[in-house]
Amino acid sequence: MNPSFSEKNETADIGEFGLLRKDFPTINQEINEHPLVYLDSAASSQMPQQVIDEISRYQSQDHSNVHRGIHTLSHRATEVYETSRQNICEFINAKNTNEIIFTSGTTDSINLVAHSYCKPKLDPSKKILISHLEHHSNIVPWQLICEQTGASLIVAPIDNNGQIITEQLIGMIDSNVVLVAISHISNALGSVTSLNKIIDAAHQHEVPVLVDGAQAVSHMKIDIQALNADFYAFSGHKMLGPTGIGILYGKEHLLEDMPPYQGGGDMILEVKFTGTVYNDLPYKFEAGTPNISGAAGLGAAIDYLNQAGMHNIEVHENILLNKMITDLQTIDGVELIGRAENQVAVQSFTIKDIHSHDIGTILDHQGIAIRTGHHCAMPVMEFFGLPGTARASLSIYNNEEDVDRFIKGLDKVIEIFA
Amino acid sequence: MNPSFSEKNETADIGEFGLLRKDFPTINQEINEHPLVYLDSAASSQMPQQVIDEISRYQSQDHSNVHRGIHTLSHRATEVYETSRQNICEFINAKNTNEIIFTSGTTDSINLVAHSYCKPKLDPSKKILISHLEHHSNIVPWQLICEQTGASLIVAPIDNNGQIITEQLIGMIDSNVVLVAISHISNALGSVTSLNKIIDAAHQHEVPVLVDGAQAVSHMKIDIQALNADFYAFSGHKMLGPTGIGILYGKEHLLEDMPPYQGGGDMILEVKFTGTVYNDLPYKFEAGTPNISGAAGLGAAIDYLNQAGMHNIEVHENILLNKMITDLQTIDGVELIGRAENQVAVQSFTIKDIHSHDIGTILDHQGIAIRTGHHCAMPVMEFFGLPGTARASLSIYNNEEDVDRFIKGLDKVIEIFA
Amino acid sequence: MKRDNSENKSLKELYRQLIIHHAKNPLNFGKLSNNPIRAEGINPLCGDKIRIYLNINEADTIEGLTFEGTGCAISIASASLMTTTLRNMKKYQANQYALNLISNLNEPKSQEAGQLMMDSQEINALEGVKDFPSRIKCATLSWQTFISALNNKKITTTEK
Amino acid sequence: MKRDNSENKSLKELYRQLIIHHAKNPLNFGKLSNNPIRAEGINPLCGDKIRIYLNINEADTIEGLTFEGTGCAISIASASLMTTTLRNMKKYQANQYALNLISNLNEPKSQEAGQLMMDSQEINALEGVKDFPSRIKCATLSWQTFISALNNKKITTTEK
Ligand SMILES: Cc1ncc(COP(=O)(O)O)c(C=O)c1O
Ligand SMILES: Cc1ncc(COP(=O)(O)O)c(C=O)c1O
Repeated sequence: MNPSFSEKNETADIGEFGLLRKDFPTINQEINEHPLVYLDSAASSQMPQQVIDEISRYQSQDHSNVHRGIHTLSHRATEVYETSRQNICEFINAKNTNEIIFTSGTTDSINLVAHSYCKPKLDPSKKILISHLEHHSNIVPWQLICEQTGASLIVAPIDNNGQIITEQLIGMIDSNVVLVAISHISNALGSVTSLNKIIDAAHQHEVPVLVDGAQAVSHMKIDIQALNADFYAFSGHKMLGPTGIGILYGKEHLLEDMPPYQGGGDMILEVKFTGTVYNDLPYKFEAGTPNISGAAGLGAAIDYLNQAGMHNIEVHENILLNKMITDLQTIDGVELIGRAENQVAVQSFTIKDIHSHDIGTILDHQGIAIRTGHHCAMPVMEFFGLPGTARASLSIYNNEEDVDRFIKGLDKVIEIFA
Repeated sequence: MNPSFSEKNETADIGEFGLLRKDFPTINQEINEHPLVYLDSAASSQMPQQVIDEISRYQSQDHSNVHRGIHTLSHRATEVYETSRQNICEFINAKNTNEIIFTSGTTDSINLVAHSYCKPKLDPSKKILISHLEHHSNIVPWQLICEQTGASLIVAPIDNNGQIITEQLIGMIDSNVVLVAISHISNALGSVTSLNKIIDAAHQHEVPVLVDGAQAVSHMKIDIQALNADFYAFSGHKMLGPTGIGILYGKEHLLEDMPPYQGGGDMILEVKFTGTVYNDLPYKFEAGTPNISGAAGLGAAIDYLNQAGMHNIEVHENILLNKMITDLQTIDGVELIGRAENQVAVQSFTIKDIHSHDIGTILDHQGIAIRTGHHCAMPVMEFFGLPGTARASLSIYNNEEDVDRFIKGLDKVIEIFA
Repeated sequence: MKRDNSENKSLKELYRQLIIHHAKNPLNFGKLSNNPIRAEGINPLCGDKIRIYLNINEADTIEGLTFEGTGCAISIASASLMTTTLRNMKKYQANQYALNLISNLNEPKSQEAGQLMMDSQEINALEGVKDFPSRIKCATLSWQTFISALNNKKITTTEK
Repeated sequence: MKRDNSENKSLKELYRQLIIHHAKNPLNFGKLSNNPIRAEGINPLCGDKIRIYLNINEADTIEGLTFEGTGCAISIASASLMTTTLRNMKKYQANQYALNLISNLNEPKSQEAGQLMMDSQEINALEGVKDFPSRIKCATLSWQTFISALNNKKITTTEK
């Protein structure tokens, strides 16, 4: 389970960090006859061999259904599943495992809160407050329940640098706001939200805050108790783990009071046609057979991140992001979209008169993977009056050479359209 | 992707089928110092190496996010995901892939239908019809939406053999029934439902039928068009595939008319704060990043089942079930629970004066894994006046020796309590 | 076959004669009159269900303690042993005893031969579950339910 | 470096001068007056959006055909080529032509050198997408939207 570099080091050392890269088989391949440069981790990160192996190991040695069996494999599967929960609990410093709900991903986590926490509280006098910076997964669930109940979805504005205007957002909070739902880091622009101020202000009005942490967990240390968010949602596949697994963190007293979301096995203590007794936390929200191998993989991903050290990762990625921004600015016709004061692991940009899609294809042809288009954040694109952007995003396994290859690749793009 | 036996054979040959067993690494291990006898496939089946390898392969070579990227890995991941959908479509003979929705499992599939199809149609005059034989996953979602809307959940009775009393169920169908929701095969007893009669009768009243197929898909050939079910729900982990992935089949015209369930990325064409345009089928129901590696694994599991041949599997398991039933009846104090005319792959039983939990422990100690307790079907247990049963269930990899070891294991149980 | 000995040994530890005996003939099985305190314990793993009835007198002594329910040999025997052990204890003593037992059963087996888990020979018969992690909850269910009853919690589950 | 040749070749096939030219200077870009038939095509992959305006006269001939929207070089060039190609065709001819083109673009590249995909040299400039599976949708978007317009479907998506 050890990343392939020698030991936990408090100051990041890019040289040593570079060794991590060989843990990632997907990264170490040729694409279109070039060694891959993967700059699309904001869409989905790659898994280290340790995670892939742990999933195979679980599936070939320990698999069975959880919670419901007394035979050895069922016991082992339950251990794997609950150990992963414990791991996640410690990783974000939650108070206890009752606060850690396994879901299928960030989207599922947010929908759970929308239906179980918010919807019963909504009527036409009530509001849900989001920002203009959100991913569709933190917009559409609120639109759906607002439509169903007549409540209003209100949207805090962003500035030209692509940052939430914190004061304006805070000014929109009043006691008719049922929930503030905002991203920790924008997936389209990398902007970091000023969560402390917003959460404090919301709590002064006794309004809880859901944080969409999909883009944050693999890039910075999350201390959920210090942050004091009421709900925090994230996905395994954006933090070196597998797809199909995610987490909803919720404060225990809030989760306690919420009705179940989905019905099924495991979330009940007793089923009778005259009435059903729901299970305790966290099981009340985990209906049906869970994604056990996904939990195993997510647990292994967290072990990996812990070994690498979240502080080291932050420093490493920050150095690369700064280099990337500096280098991008040397290219004629490149415009950076999103210049937040506090920006993490992501840079969006356009090139004059060249559509982002064409940029993507020409880079891909050189083995360089970036994302192009609206990044599931159409309102952000609309704000900037763009059909889409090109976006390069970083993770633990990227290195300076990746940035150099990327910048050189852009030269070819411009050459073709010259 | 070939199972390890020579070729597709029309008549099952237990000898040759026995060779399949070596494809399953979980099965080929010692538990409590005995070679494992796994008789808990109804809770979760084991994966052949081919499935485990395909998941690893996908994760180490092709992983990226689907649908949203133009670079090579994103294209490959989308191919893997959509090829799996095509595979599933053919496996159950659906009309086209618009009818195949990826979910996280049977429970999720049923909840989707409950919320998107049924709930908008419910009021206190309306009813949902289930049977007394259902798994909690096909009870609790209906209880939840009936509570929320004032509709009634009505329950068709079962007989002493553990079979739905088809005529009585049919007699309960009228035009106020919004949906009939029944299992294809009972997980607690193995009873096969007379779906043809029930579906015909329901359709005469223009009532659609949801079939919980969790226990059926890996044991018999499903031809969904011949069956004419309106919805059909199943789970990857009960058909040699991984956890965290499942399917909702729905007739296209029904799915077309249903509002989305969860909101998020991928299920929309366009998001504006003034209104959102939903994506076409099947994407309308697939919010967020899907379980891509799970889909890869499920696709490989279907390849495996196809290679083995569903007919062969049926014959093989039937021979073993008959042997098991015959042998169980030779043991003093054993009572078979559930003696349906048409029974598949599962036998529940009790032993006089010995609690099922103790049976389970003593068998586990001999390396024999069975399930004990209520099997997430408490109403069935209540019907038989039992706190639980012991349940042995079969799959493709079981053989006669497994049944022999199991029967011998029960002798020891009786010896200890003598 | 060669394994039969060690295997039988730990199975025999689990299903000691005393346990089988209590399971087949549980003591203090039934309801209490006099409007007792009640609590229900559920082990969703296997559907075991235990109801505890409890009377505490003015001197804070457990005067009456019975149970009802269905369960495996371990949970029934454990409940039977619980009623005989805790009856006549002071409330705080009984609470402490139950907590100790639960925590002891969740600890690994003592390596030192002859060292007793609790001071009662009978109660120590429960120690056999330590080789059977999935059965520890069966042994602790009634004790946990007892603690819940003291704390006026109506339903307890071992599912954690 | 050794790879630069083959690599440039297929990229140059995709971005032929004709394509770049049409992308930079699209023909028939704009609205139609006279209450035309409209349809919108979306490629959710990249957010490309094309609106088609279409007039059909009494003789069932495509009289007017323009487009608007944003998109990559391939989708804009393809739309531009579509408008010039289909204008003045009979409705059924145009429909058939569009269907053919879409199906041809989705087929593997012909092995025989010199064999033409369609009979128009210009249209065959689109063939370069065949080496770029993820870009085929860009090339077919406007044609699909055209078919939708003929069939009175208002919104089309390539997401399949
Ligand atoms: C008949 C039946 N229905 C539904 C389910 C629920 O399936 P899952 O737990 O995979 O959602 C199961 C299995 O647990 C089952 O056997
Ligand atoms: C900020 C943000 N929120 C939510 C999501 C949705 O996550 P998922 O698709 O894993 O449900 C994503 C990623 O797609 C994201 O970047």
